[in-house]
Amino acid sequence: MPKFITLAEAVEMIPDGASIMVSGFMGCGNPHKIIDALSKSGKGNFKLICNDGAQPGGPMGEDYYGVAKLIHNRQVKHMVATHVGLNPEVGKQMNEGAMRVDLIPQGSFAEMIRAGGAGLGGVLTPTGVGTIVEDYKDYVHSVQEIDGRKYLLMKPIRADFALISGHIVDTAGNIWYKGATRNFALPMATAADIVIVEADRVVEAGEIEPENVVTSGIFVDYIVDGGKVSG
Amino acid sequence: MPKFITLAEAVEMIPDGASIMVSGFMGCGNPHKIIDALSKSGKGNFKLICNDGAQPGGPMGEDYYGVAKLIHNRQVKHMVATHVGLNPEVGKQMNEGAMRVDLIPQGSFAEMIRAGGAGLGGVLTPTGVGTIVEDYKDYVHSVQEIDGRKYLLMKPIRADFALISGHIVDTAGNIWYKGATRNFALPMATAADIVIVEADRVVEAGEIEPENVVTSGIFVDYIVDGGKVSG
Amino acid sequence: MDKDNIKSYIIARAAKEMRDGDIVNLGIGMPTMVPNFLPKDVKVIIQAENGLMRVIPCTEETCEPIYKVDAGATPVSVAPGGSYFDSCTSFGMIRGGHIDVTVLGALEVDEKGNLSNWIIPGKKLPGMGGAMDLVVGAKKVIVTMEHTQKGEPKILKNCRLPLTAVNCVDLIITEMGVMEVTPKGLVLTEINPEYSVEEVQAATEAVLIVSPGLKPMS
Amino acid sequence: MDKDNIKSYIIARAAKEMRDGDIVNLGIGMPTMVPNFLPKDVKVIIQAENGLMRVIPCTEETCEPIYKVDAGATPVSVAPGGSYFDSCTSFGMIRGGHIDVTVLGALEVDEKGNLSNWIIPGKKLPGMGGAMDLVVGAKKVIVTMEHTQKGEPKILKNCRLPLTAVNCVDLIITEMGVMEVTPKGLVLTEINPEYSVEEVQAATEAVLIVSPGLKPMS
Repeated sequence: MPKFITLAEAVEMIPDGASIMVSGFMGCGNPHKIIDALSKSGKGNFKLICNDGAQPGGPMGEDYYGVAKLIHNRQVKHMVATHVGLNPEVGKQMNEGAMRVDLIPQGSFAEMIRAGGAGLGGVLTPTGVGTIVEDYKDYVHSVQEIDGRKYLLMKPIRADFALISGHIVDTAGNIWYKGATRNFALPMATAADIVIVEADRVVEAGEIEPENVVTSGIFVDYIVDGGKVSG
Repeated sequence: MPKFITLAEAVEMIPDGASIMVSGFMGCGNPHKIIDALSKSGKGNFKLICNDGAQPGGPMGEDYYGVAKLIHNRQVKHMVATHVGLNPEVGKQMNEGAMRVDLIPQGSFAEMIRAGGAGLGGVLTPTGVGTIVEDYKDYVHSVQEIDGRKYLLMKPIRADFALISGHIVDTAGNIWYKGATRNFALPMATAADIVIVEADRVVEAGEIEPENVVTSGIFVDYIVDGGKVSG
Repeated sequence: MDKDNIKSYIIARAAKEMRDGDIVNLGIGMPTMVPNFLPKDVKVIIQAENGLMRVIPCTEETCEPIYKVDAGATPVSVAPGGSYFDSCTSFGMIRGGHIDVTVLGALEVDEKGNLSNWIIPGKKLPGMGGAMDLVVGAKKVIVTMEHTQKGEPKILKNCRLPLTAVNCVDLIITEMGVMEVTPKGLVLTEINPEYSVEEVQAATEAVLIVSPGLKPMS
Repeated sequence: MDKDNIKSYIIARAAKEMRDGDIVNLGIGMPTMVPNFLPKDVKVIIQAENGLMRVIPCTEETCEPIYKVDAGATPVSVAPGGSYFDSCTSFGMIRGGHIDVTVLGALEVDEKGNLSNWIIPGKKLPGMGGAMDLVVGAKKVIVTMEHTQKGEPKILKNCRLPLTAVNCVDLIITEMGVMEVTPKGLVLTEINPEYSVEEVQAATEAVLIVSPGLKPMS
């Protein structure tokens, strides 16, 4: 069974230099309270594995939305993403040499994380064939021809931590996601040594219909109850 | 949008010799009404891609449960499965030379079907390494060593038809599965040229909460309304 | 035509490529306007690669930008029969050939159907996002863009920018005309009556094969 | 001991390997009895590879064999906090190392931890089902079986039947003793007081290394 922890405990758990997967797409599905706390922690040198750098401004007028906070506070030394165009600070810090940015096709990125969590040796995808992605030695094991078609064998991705966001989380750790927030949370919850979910709302085990559980609680190590967070 | 068809129309669509994926595990999740109709059709020479041969007797006292009907009626000339121990007729017909049976590890089987539906070139799994599965030339592309560990590169699996069972299906084809019936239906719905779902109950589009849709309706070509089936 | 009129003209033509029931993924920017130009009898299903099916604009009541945005981070909702799914499922749909059409912009496209639309080295690093998967996986790939960039051709003999994918584009639609990518090269099938074939060719680096059935673009 | 007592004896010992909170997959047959022998302070979460988490026996009210069976086709239900999932997700859990323990039977096991439990060529063709994935993926693999088959050893120097997987077994529990698979070979750590070490060795083809801390099995 997962343990309930405070935001402070979640932050304390994450050391400088950790590799951190964060769910979300342009901020939608980021675990905002954990990220906010982490952005104020003074910790850094993180490897951030996240689809994107979110956005400088949030939809509710937030300054620095989601993971953009970590980037703005220069806590990220290495970013693995698929698209960083909506957060100009990423390109700026990269050009300054302050941040390494590796860009991977989005479908491959999702599937590589899934492979990391599912014990698969890699992902054979036609995506990226004939492009500079072929040269990404850290991510591409080889180019293979199978039955006359070329594929890139992309390596699995894992991390020390996965920080994800769930709308309803039961005490057994089962997660139900609202709207489009589930995006990368599903594979990420399987592919990190420690998985922390920020819950909009916590319910008793059994309150989510077993058929409607999206992420099984067995993947979750810690729950931050976002509805009653304490520092 | 998927079309609504009768059992007779579903059966008519499936020619002799077709390759057919059938969802279910030991009969649980088989589309029973479609299988029953197909078993009475006189058609045969099928390649049946199904986890197992179900069971000679069903839990409600049925004679020949689920796909066991097709096997008993000798409509299957080639079976791709993971376990056939609960239906002795499979081994018998195989020993007679009447049926070819290929057995694949269950996790690989599921993932190979998923790869077939997701445009992946294959599946790199440690499962089967050092076993006779390595010699299954029809299913194993190669043995590869990646970062010091051996993997089998298993080929994708596709079929002409996928016959699956859904508990609630909306008019847009979205499926909600009850209990443990979803098993192989998810990957199979993505990996066949024509997908037919047998619905326990049909509802209007929008009645399944968008977050609780398990199989997106875009994968479904035809719906047999099992609640009001006609011959 | 001014900038806005050019965009509308291009997208109105792209909308005519849609068939009723098509499952469509629309790139950020201009392509998102496609639904506004669909004929009344054509309804398409819009997929957003961040995990939404049957995307529709949201209303004051249904907008929840914290929970529901499309791939361009625009707040949206889903129509009845819509659904949400994770990114692996989404790109399984895309890579697996379950998306009928994708419409997207380009920095460059060439006569082999190669596409460059994700990076200008040293200048612009947005990233490929889902574009590389979309152009490899979708059954039909339509590029919509202005014919030139500051007077320079964008339709080339060979793309010079890093590629998004090789040999992936099926159709190019600009304010000057409609070009099909064929094994023989680019075939100009429709032309904007405001331009002559010579003018279109002059604005194009690749050699255009003029279709014997060349029609006015509409 | 009669057949039933032997089974209970073996499984009671296997149950002691479970830690509170372990996620456990139990093979068909004898292993399914593990939950009946757990200490009161140990609760495990049972996964069934056909897509159930927190499997529990079903009652007259909750049994729905059309919808809910375990991997042995036995009607079951799930406890509060349980869930259902598809086969790809299930084997992602299994292959990905998210299952703490699997307990399963064997036809043969050898001193390298190789396992044969899925086929007797020409005689029996049940198929491997999920076994090959389980023994490769689970963090700990426990084999529970009778020590011999009709007097013939089942614990061999080298498996003769087709393998389920190589070097996968961690612990062997029989009615005669408990054996750990180590790089040096099989170490007998516990022995049923009804037998002498010599008797156990005589029933075993593999050479047993007797642990200096050999304890009575209990």
